[in-house]
Amino acid sequence: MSDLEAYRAKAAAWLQSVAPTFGRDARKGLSEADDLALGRRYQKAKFDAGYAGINWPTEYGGQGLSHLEKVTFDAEEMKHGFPSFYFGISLGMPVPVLMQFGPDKEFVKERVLKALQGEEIWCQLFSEPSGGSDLAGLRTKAEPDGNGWRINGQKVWTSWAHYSDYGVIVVRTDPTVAKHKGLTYFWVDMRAPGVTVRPIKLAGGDSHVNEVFFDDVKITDDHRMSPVGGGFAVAIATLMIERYVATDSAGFGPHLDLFVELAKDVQLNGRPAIEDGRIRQQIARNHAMRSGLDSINVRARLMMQAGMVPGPEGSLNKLVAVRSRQKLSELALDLQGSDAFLFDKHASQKEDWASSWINAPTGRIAGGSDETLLNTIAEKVLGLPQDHRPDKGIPFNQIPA
Amino acid sequence: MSDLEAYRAKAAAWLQSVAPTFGRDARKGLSEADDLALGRRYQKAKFDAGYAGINWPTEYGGQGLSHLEKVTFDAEEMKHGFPSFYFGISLGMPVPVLMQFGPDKEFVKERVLKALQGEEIWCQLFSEPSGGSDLAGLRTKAEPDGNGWRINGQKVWTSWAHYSDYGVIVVRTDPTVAKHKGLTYFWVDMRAPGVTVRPIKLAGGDSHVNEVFFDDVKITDDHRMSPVGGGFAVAIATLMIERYVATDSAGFGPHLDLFVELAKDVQLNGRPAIEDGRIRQQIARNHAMRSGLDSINVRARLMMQAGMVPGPEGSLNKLVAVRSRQKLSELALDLQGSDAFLFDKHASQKEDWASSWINAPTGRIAGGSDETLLNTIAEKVLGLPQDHRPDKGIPFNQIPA
Amino acid sequence: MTILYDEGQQAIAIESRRALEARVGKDALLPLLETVGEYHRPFWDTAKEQGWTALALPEAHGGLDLGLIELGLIAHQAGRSISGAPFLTSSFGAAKAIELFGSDAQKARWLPGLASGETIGAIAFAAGPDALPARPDVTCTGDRLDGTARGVSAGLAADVAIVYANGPGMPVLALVELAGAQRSAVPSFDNSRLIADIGFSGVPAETLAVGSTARGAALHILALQAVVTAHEQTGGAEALMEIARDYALTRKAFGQPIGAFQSVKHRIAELYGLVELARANCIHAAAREGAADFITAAAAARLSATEAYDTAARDCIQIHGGIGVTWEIGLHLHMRRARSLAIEQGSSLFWEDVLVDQLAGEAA
Amino acid sequence: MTILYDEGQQAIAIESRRALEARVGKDALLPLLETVGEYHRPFWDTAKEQGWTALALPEAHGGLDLGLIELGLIAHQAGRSISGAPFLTSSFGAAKAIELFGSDAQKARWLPGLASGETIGAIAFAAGPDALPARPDVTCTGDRLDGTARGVSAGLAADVAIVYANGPGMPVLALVELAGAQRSAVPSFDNSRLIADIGFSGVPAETLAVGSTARGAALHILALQAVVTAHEQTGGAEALMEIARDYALTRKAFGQPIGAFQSVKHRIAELYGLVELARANCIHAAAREGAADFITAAAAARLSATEAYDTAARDCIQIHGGIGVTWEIGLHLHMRRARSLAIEQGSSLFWEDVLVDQLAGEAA
Repeated sequence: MSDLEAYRAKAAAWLQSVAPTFGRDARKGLSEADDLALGRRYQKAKFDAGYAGINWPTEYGGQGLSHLEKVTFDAEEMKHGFPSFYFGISLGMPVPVLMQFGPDKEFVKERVLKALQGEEIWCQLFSEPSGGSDLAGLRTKAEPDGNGWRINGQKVWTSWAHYSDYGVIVVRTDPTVAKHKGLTYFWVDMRAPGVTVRPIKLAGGDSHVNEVFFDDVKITDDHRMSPVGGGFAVAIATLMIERYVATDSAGFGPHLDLFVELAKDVQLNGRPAIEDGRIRQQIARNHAMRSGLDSINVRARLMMQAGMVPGPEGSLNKLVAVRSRQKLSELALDLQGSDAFLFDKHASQKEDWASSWINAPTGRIAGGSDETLLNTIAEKVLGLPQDHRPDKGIPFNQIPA
Repeated sequence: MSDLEAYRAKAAAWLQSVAPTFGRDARKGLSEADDLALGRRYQKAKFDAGYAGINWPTEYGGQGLSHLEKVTFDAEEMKHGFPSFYFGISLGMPVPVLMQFGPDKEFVKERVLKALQGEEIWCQLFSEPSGGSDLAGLRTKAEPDGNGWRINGQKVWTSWAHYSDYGVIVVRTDPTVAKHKGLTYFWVDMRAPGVTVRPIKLAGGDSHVNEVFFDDVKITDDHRMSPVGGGFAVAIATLMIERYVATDSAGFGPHLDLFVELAKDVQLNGRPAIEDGRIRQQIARNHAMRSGLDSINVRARLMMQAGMVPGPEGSLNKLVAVRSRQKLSELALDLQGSDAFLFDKHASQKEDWASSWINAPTGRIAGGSDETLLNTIAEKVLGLPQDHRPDKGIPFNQIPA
Repeated sequence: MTILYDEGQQAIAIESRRALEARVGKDALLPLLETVGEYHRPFWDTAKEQGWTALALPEAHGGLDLGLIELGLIAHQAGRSISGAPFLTSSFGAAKAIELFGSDAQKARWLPGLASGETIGAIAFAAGPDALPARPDVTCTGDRLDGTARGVSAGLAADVAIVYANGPGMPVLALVELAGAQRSAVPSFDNSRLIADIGFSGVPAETLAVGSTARGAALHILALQAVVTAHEQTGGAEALMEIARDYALTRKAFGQPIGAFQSVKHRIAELYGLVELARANCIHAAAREGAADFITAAAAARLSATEAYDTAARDCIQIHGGIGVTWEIGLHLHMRRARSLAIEQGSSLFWEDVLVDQLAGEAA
Repeated sequence: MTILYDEGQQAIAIESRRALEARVGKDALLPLLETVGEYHRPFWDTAKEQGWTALALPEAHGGLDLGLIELGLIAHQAGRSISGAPFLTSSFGAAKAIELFGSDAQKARWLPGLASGETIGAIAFAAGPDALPARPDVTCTGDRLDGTARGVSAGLAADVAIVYANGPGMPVLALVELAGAQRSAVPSFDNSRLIADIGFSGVPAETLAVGSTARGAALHILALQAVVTAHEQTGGAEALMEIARDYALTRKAFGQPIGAFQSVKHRIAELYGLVELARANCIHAAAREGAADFITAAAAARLSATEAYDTAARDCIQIHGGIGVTWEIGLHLHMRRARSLAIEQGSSLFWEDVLVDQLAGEAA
């Protein structure tokens, strides 16, 4: 058994042992506040057991292991339905970026340790109402203010901002240059005066994302994490990290086995639906698509293990998997017919077809829309020309709104 | 029985009576030359029976009836597999345009009469190698030459040019103005010195389209059918006529009944394929699509009958019908399995699945590609913005090739 | 029957659109999603005032003697503005069952109320995925019903239901007054559909048809409802296509309206195509009521309308990006409605089979 | 078995690509479309010289003892340049049948010739649409075959065939020397596949397996061939995707490369996705030879590769516009090959059923 397999076995055993305390069943019926509290205790338990910051440097409280141990653990962890998603973004992007670009090492170390133990949560303040897929088009501005800066503007789609203690933010510090060149990257205290967080209710009924307003929020210059005007590079570095978070060939929806079970239970024209060619075709097509994504995934890990850089095909997962999850979920509801109406908006997207269906559009848009992903593949991988962009090279304050 | 129904009955009877002489069976095994000869005799018979130029003015030898009688006759005619397609383009666009824009009425009358009787064939010289969907980008030029013009350049995709006596052509007479503004419209004698016709063999194996080369072809100014520089408007008028040629919800492929028959004959997993959900789904989906197109078509005729202008939804037929015909034909071949290999390149696209499949790509491209049709709907019908066009308003001779 | 709308029919379309746009909006509909057992009363009041409830019913019983074409025009407009209750279809289905298969006494008893809209009707044929099950869950012995009809639209408000039940060795189409039935609300993703499980234990019922006649009758009622629903779905798809178009014209990215990007532009053009195909099939089907190919035409309309509404819901939201998935913008009202209408009266799977049975000449 | 290619495997890919690109081109392949009974001899000569014919066969019988992964790499390259004969797959299938289910005598008799490429093998399992029919058209009584195997690829050139025949009350997998059979050429849309109807009248045959064993054996052979073909299809799809990309970069319309229009750009990006999914499934399936889930992996590879090649053929031609449908540019070589490969060894309809039977745990 390889070291990695041994690691997987050990992790699986530990996760099994804490599942009763923190897992799916323990969470049933909890208010979101209680669920978050449970999540903080679970994060602390992971830290104590040596499963927090698995691939982070030990000097920051990490385990100093490789990305492989990390994805191995994540894959096992996913099975138990732990309340870990409150910390997914925090430990996924902002905190790693803080480690890389944070100016004051002592301060950084303190923050990272608290974040790893679930005491503090960080959010990522990028998107804006006017922005859409155009990150560099952001309008929130920071103006020089004494020895620091004064932030005014609005961010949106900020996950978990309503629970966050800190956030990383990109703002415009110079509107007179081309839009990519006038940005600067800071960290902010979400409790600072002038910061207002307003949750956004989503189509599915719940509210994990927020609008965040900045009214004359004053920060000192030691909050700056990039050169003045050099914020876009750090923002891109932040987004690159996302490519290495664990993928899911089910498109973060239910496993195909659940569809097969449904098709066996349900009768169509007096026979089990699993015998109907239309249903069989969807099962076969979705399995082929998912097994392809899984194989891409496994190969990427093996390459990393061998010290190679995985190919760009890794970016296909979100595009292909979420899109087909949406249609498969619709079919799963049609297949239940008059039994499909019964709806629980708190059911898990990974286990309930209606919940998977109603949240699928958010999945297709969050973290890069289908169109953005197709453009990225076409331009970065295949070398096709960029779209026509009238605003290219024009000073930001001269682009017609 | 309405007048139109009476007309239909009379036409059907006549077509039935000549079918043995000119129809499907009479054409079996004929060389293309003999088939064309038969076609000319059929066209003459139509003329004598009063079924040529049905909706054309009587002064030009037409019948002076409405578009409704025309499409009614066409629908009936389509059933017998007559050799009429040699004259489809000729009588479809160039000759009507000649009637509308031809300078010398006496000459026009003579030409129209010969065309209606199948003695002369006209072609339409629009597309060019560099052009693609960009008609106004054409490069063939006509320069002043004495009291006339001298044409040099190349046209392509010219249907039936190798059998044509005359053609209508759009050429560039002024490269120093914006590309739409420098075009002029002429008719040309295809037998004139300097005109070379080279057939293009298509993917299916046959060659109905041609390259046509013009080397110092001299024409007098009475060949001109538009003001100098006003050729684009006449070209568009020519294309508009196409919208009113008979549509076919089968995408010019086999009728769905033939697929149903196939699905009844063929066994899948020991049961008739017609019982397999996958096959049933395709039959149902294709029927729903085709019945929608048929209904659009019927409504358009009723509106014309009532003196109204049909809606733009008529333009959907080609986009939707040919695209789905392509996939249905693939499925029909898969469904025949090892029996699908047997291939006759001369079989009719309307009756043979392999022929329908291999010629489908030509159908999707000829007369406006899917993309062009989608752009037209988006811009002309829905008012969405035009694509970015770097060459807009730039003098033609300054557009980088 | 011509498929060109006459002046009267065009007037119905214009008037119903005006009335609905004036009184129905997302601000009223959003809260209903989170309330079980409520529907949008102004919508139904409008339907009653405007006489839509009486439109397609016989004059002898308080109806206006118009037909599917006129009711379809109303349903199309209701779909555009998202109807606030399922009664337009459910009461129509119940009324037609009584008109076509009921006794004079039954007509006199129920049709006037259904025509005025004071009485609400429901159709309870389905058992789970099967819109017309070989073995219904409800059994009919003598003149009494037992068992539970699951997931019945309008079930929470209906006074009378037409039930497809399992009789002695053969199916039965039964008329039942719901006063004596136990109803339990089904919390759903589209609560104003008033979904209910309806439990019967020895509830008295009257038989409308038995055996193969009952199945044929039930299929005919489903087809009539399917045509009305197809118009409603087409209206919803049309509204979404227009919303997407308008957003693509105003929303800018990279310095130009997103409608200038072909991925957005062509997607909307494809929606136009789906809407027009669905509309054409709807007009055709409505005009074929009573003809031999009515079931075929109804199935085609139902299939293309379901595809149009589902696709429009997916694409319109996708084109909006983040704002499209917010609760407040309310595009999910259409997405939820697209699904509930896709399931009521049988899913595409059911209608595909019905259509192919017709085309291939097998027994339905 | 790892799914990362080692250096030897990467060398095979590079070398085979070099060899094929040097000796195979459309100028040689186009005329073959209009000639019945001919194949591209330089392709097969190359395969023999390079030892591709021996690659996956046992060393004891003149093979190189390598496996599906290596043969798949060759097939991928063959698919890129459109292979000039079907033998790489057909002889491999026949050889594996003999290796796995034949006697020592049969192995000694046939494997060396199949390994050297001097002997050509064919597989005759299908009856029309059914790749593994419950009632094969060919019957096997005693040790003789009667009846006709229709549309057999490589049938015109094969020396030996493996036939799935209808034995006494059970299926039989039989080995037959074709010298004694009547073959008639089937003119096809892809003539270099050498399609033949093979007629047997009392032709002597040797039994390899009977009953359910025969069916399991036949399915296993089909799966092995399907993995090789899936690599070939993926190679063809990859080539088309690159051709489309290159054309979109050079061809201009409205003053810019057509690759700048999203309708073209996104279509090619989607092709990239289909190709990578097919490639990943192929690599996985090749590595699962001998494992319990091999049939499942083979079916997934086959389905995604067929979809990739079909879609790439449609879209690449569409992107080219008029020039794409000319005979001379030869894109129809890929379009025709996409269809013949989609049908050989069973269409998607067959593999969908095989896959679901595996996933749902029913009997195949």
